[in-house]
Amino acid sequence: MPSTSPSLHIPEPKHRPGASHDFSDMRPPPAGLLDRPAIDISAGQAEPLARGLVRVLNEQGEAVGSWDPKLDPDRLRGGLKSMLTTRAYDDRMMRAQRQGKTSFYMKCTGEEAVAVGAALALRPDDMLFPTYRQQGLLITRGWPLVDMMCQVLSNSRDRMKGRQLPVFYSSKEAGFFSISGNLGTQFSQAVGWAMAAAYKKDSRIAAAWIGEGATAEGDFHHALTFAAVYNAPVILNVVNNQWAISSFQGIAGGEKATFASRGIGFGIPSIRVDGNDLLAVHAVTAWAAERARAGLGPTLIEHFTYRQAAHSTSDDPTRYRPADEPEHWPLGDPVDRLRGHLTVSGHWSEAQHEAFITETSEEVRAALREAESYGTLTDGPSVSPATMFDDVFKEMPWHLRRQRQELGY
Amino acid sequence: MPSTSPSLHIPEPKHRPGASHDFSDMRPPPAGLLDRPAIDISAGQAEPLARGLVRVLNEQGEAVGSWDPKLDPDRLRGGLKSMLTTRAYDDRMMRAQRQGKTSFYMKCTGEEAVAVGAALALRPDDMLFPTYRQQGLLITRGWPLVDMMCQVLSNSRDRMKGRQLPVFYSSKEAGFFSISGNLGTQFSQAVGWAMAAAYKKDSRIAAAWIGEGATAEGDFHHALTFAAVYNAPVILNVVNNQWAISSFQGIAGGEKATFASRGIGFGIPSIRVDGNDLLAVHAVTAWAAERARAGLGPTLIEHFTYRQAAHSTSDDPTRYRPADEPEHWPLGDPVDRLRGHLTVSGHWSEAQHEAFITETSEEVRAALREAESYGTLTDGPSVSPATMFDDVFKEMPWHLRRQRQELGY
Amino acid sequence: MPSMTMIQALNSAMDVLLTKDPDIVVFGQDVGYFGGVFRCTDGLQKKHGVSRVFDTPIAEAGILATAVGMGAYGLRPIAEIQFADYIYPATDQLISEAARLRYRSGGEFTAPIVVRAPTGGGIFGGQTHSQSPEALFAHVCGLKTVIPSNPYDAKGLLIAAVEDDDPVIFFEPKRLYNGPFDGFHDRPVKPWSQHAASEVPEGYYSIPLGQAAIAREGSAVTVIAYGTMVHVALASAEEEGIDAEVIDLRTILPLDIDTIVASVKKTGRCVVVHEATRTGGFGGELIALVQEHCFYHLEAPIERVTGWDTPYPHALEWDYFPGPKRVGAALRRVLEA
Amino acid sequence: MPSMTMIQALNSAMDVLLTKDPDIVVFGQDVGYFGGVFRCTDGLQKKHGVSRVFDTPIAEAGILATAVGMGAYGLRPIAEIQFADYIYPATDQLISEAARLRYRSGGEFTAPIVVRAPTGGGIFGGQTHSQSPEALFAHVCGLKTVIPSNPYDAKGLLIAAVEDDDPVIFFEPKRLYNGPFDGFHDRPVKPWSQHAASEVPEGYYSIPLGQAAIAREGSAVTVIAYGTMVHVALASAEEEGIDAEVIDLRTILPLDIDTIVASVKKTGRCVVVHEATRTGGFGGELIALVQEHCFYHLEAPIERVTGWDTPYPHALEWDYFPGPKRVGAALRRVLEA
Ligand SMILES: Cc1ncc(C[n+]2csc(CCOP(=O)(O)OP(=O)(O)O)c2C)c(N)n1
Ligand SMILES: Cc1ncc(C[n+]2csc(CCOP(=O)(O)OP(=O)(O)O)c2C)c(N)n1
Ligand SMILES: [Mg+2]
Ligand SMILES: [Mg+2]
Repeated sequence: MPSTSPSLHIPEPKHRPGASHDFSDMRPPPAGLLDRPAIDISAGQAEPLARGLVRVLNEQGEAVGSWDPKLDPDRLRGGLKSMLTTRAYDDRMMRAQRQGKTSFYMKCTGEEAVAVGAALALRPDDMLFPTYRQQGLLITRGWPLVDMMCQVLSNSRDRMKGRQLPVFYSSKEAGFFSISGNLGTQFSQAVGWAMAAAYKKDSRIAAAWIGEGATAEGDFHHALTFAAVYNAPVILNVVNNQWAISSFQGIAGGEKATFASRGIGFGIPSIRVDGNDLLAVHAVTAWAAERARAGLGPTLIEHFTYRQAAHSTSDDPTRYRPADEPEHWPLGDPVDRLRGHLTVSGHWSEAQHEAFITETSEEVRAALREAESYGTLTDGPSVSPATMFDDVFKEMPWHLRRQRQELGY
Repeated sequence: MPSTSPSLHIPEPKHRPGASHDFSDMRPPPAGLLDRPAIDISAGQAEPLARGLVRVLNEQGEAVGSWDPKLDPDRLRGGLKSMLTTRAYDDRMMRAQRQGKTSFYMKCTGEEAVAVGAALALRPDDMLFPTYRQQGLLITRGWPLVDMMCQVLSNSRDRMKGRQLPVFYSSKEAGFFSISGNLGTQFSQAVGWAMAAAYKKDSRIAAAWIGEGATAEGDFHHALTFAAVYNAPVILNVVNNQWAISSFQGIAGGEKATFASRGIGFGIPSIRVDGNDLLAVHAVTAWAAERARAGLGPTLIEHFTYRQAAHSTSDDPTRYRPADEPEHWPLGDPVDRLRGHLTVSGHWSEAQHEAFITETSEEVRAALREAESYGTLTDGPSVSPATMFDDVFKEMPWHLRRQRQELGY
Repeated sequence: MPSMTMIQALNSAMDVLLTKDPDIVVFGQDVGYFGGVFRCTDGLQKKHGVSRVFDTPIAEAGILATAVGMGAYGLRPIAEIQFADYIYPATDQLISEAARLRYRSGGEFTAPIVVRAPTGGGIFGGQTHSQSPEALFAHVCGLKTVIPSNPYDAKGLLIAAVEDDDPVIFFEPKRLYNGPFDGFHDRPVKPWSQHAASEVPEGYYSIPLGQAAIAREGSAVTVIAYGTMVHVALASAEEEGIDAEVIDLRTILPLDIDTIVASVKKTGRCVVVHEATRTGGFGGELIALVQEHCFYHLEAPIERVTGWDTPYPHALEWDYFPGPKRVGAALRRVLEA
Repeated sequence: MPSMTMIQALNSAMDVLLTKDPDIVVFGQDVGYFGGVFRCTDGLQKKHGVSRVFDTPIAEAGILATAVGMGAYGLRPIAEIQFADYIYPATDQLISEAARLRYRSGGEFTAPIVVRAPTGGGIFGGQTHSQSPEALFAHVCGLKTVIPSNPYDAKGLLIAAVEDDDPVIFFEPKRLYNGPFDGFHDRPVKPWSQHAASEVPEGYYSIPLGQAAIAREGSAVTVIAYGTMVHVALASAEEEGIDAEVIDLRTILPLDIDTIVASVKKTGRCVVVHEATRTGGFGGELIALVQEHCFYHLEAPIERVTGWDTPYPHALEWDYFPGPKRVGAALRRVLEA
């Protein structure tokens, strides 16, 4: 018995700045340990998957166990390319922010496999309800980097007309729902979209993402409840990257149970997966998608990963966590791990990798050159202030017309 | 595999008016089957308790198994008396509403053991955050019926000054938190209260109640999250009485998993209990209270029971459920079951019971006579309209003073 | 033409819509088999099927999120919130999501949803079944807010709201569900059947959002009202024998400013009436606009008659309700000023 | 006396309060070890302990519910909402619970809580880090709403708010955290150290809620403002060379009506300024009250200068912000009317 009289427990991470990282408590189970069950499994049967960790790539870089999605080398190289592009894009846009070309940026470094693995496993017309850290979805779907950059730069070609904070992308064509600044809201909306698809007997499914921190919002609960009640064809992803700005995952309730276990209590089969293992992410996503498309309803997936970078360009993580934590994350880096796998299985070489990196960074550089030609937040062409009054309503009512005139347009 | 393509599933109860009741799917496990575990059990270990059903009284009325709280006959008779008083009170106040003495009333018929059993197991100064169906808590704590009636009648002695809808009691002295019309809100507030108690190293704990329907609200999720994170000394009770107005519990997510299982996913030990078995309710409440007081944190309890009466005086359940359902609830009636137990164990007789009933109804009648002498909603003394402007703020600001003058006071 | 109560008119509107467009679905607490606690959806599930008219969990934010997701898919959901007092848990989905989706996505995603909710007091519902929170939503850009005052308008406006491509909050004055209540709570209850606006076509018609109606022509003073208060204002004018022009806003956002301005310029005097609490209520906005547009025509301060700045009390309901006596007194004050 | 920024002044207020009263606790997202995303609670956890200044899950409704429960217990919690834009999920706990608890329990239970939230734009935060939702809360009876405009007031008002027995929403204009921003975004940034109101006593003092301040005396026109807009109004008066009287409301509810009325009766003209969207904003209420109390003294229509009725756009922030140019133009119009 840990205590003999009530006292207020405030969760705290093991170490703070000044101390060194310590992941000694974390003993990730070996790859291949958990089996891939039939898709019509019950929530109760899924319990070991929700408490455990599905892993495909072992320490040697081999794909092992029944969860191995057995992707052909081309697809794997495609995944690697998408992850590298995402990383190069992040680095370049972060720099653009530092150069004053925009106000804000958010990287997903270390979490690339979460988005890229899922995008590879879903159909191109499945509907995505992401957070701000799944730019990899758009990139994997081949959405133009230039378009994304125009949004980040809030320039004259920004389809969102400079209205949204950088990285709050939206693309109906890419099946990528408008990102909200209000955490959590997309999670339950995705369930509504999936219910609509089921109502229309559409074979498309929905997938949503939420940070482990934001699982505390009511929207998470509503998503699980409605998805369970109406058996919605939706994949509900929790990205547990250990941090929510400065709060470690214990503040979101991670000390007592995995985030995947939340789903079991609703009767939703749930799985925790090594989010830095693209093969594992792909496999569980494909399993969940198969379930949804077969009319078996929702799946909750917790992606166990690590936010290597700062929360955003406004943040400095060395103020609240050991500076050396990111590089010691026991589950490694998703790019290195996939590269290792391709190398071990003889489908990749150092030279190929170098060429890939050069090519990718050239693509990103060229895209940014083009995007900047359409302006940046601070320079060059920009949207007209008159557009500020559009799209509040489909048709502009008199009071907005009058306000636009007041502004001089 | 139940289905091969997504389609919108809308949960429906097995039978509707016109058809007869059908509880054939429900096979309650025998009393005494589940063992009472140590209080420092983990959530995972509690899983069978959350899926199962803790029962103490068997079909013969005997108390069996390790959950038997072994209450002495006096306490049991006290419990019976509280349940009978609650029932008599409900009947009388319902009649008062029908007679036009107030606008509204809500009975808890069939669920008396849920409140009475808990009140017997808690300390008198533990803090209660109830819904509108736990009048049994106040009655068991010996709070004057006259005071409760004055609230229901919105009369001159109503401590809430006629402001609140009938049955929205509040008593700081009785440790009974002001009932809110907004479902769910009290559940997370109770956690805040418990956190405060823990912060002050107070040995009092909090207990909260919520209907199974209202568990869908975000407040339920926030309560579980905050209770788990801060290890709050709180007992979180879900009263699953099968109905939320006209919606059966499947609409709240009861088709797929028990409501108690929700807690397991947060790492909260959780139990489902036969809510019509006062001994079982007492036992699990006492267990949870012991846990909380020992600093072991929250417990979630689902009380499996049945709402025998209409939702409220505004409702007619024969419009949406078989008329004969209530009398066929497989877990019986809580009053009958406790009476049976007392009888079987030789502590009760038919004559004693009759006397109890006569006495109780006389007490209720006398109380109502007194309460009515202070007025009813439609007749006799009432609060002054001037009081309407009090208690919006501690001190009345100018605009309210002015409005009071406008009204002529 | 059949005579309908407001409940029947709303039911008829949804029936017509469900019949016309398979992309319309109706959901909310108790709206399915049971037909809603006020019976507005009575019979619709039976007629149109369980997957088109169905019950939801008790989670207003979940209901709204479902509507937003369905709207983004391309459906036109009608969501019921059981009482306007219970809309608060859904505020974020309404304000941050439904209202802003078109704007923030550059017009790519929209939320063509309607949120129906019974509003107002007069049924001894106490503070949690009597509120009128319309001002909160009128302050949110991207939402339209409609409040009908009679069966004919209710049906026509609900159809227009559902066909509108923007999110609409549709507040139904619950005290008007069964009859045209004029605030004289001690007089016999009147049924809709005795009121002209209860003649409601069975089929399809719509009333454009954003257009007020002149409920009574007059030249002495303009009364701006909506919902239940339209009937109270009319009764006050009759009782006091004052030649008031009573404007029924019907839609509070977008507002029909032209009708208001024309009337106040004509009468030179104005009283604003609403049941919601006074401070920060929509009356403030109306007064601001009137004085802005009609300053030089105004002959007296604009008065407000409203609910008091307290919760809606149960037993003192009729002391709280801004009834014809209070409206009448304001009319007299404004005329005498 | 030390010179403090608004952040330091708020930090000092909480430090003083935590030291004085063991029943005060501070919590919110990232407020603990890290000290808050705007650093307002920097160092407080270290000094006062983890159980007095701590992080919370990301659930604004949960945070408010915790505060209400703690308040009912007898503590005096100070809860931080990371941005005012994220207060919406907590609306129900604020409006239905905190604001009504005293009333509905006949005074037995109370919620003596303070909710701090950064408000307003000017930092390129886009629509979800720039909102000014004060009007929503001013419409709710039972809540007090405070918006300081400088370090000295911020500290004194926060202390008063925490000592107040009613729930208080305390909006902190984030653009003023580090300097007295007057709306000239293209001019060099000024630090608080050059402003008189940055002289803040280290110890305890409080400023009563409900009292406005005259930020500038004048006789030609009254400008009613609060938060950032006080500085904009002052700058406009200077730039235009107009003898404006600028009222800094400090508390918008309860409102200091006497100061407003005295000023408008003196000047006969009035401009209301706020950063929030116009329609349904608190400006409407102010205008309604001014015309009600000062009708016969008014020589021109009261003007509003406000944020437009659109979400706060990222790139067009300065076209949205009601800066000194727009306020100046309104002042001229009102004087020329
Ligand atoms: C409703 C709401 N509350 C607070 C915030 C402020 N905020 C932005 S990101 C963030 C942390 C989110 O953490 P997590 O959900 O773990 O996602 P991650 O950043 O790790 O991807 C917070 C608190 C917000 N955007 N919305
Ligand atoms: C936030 C909110 N939404 C809706 C309602 C309307 N309402 C009152 S009681 C009720 C049903 C509650 O069912 P349940 O939680 O199962 O409790 P029970 O009545 O069975 O005790 C509903 C929907 C409400 N009071 N508050
Ligand atoms: Mg995170
Ligand atoms: Mg129930």
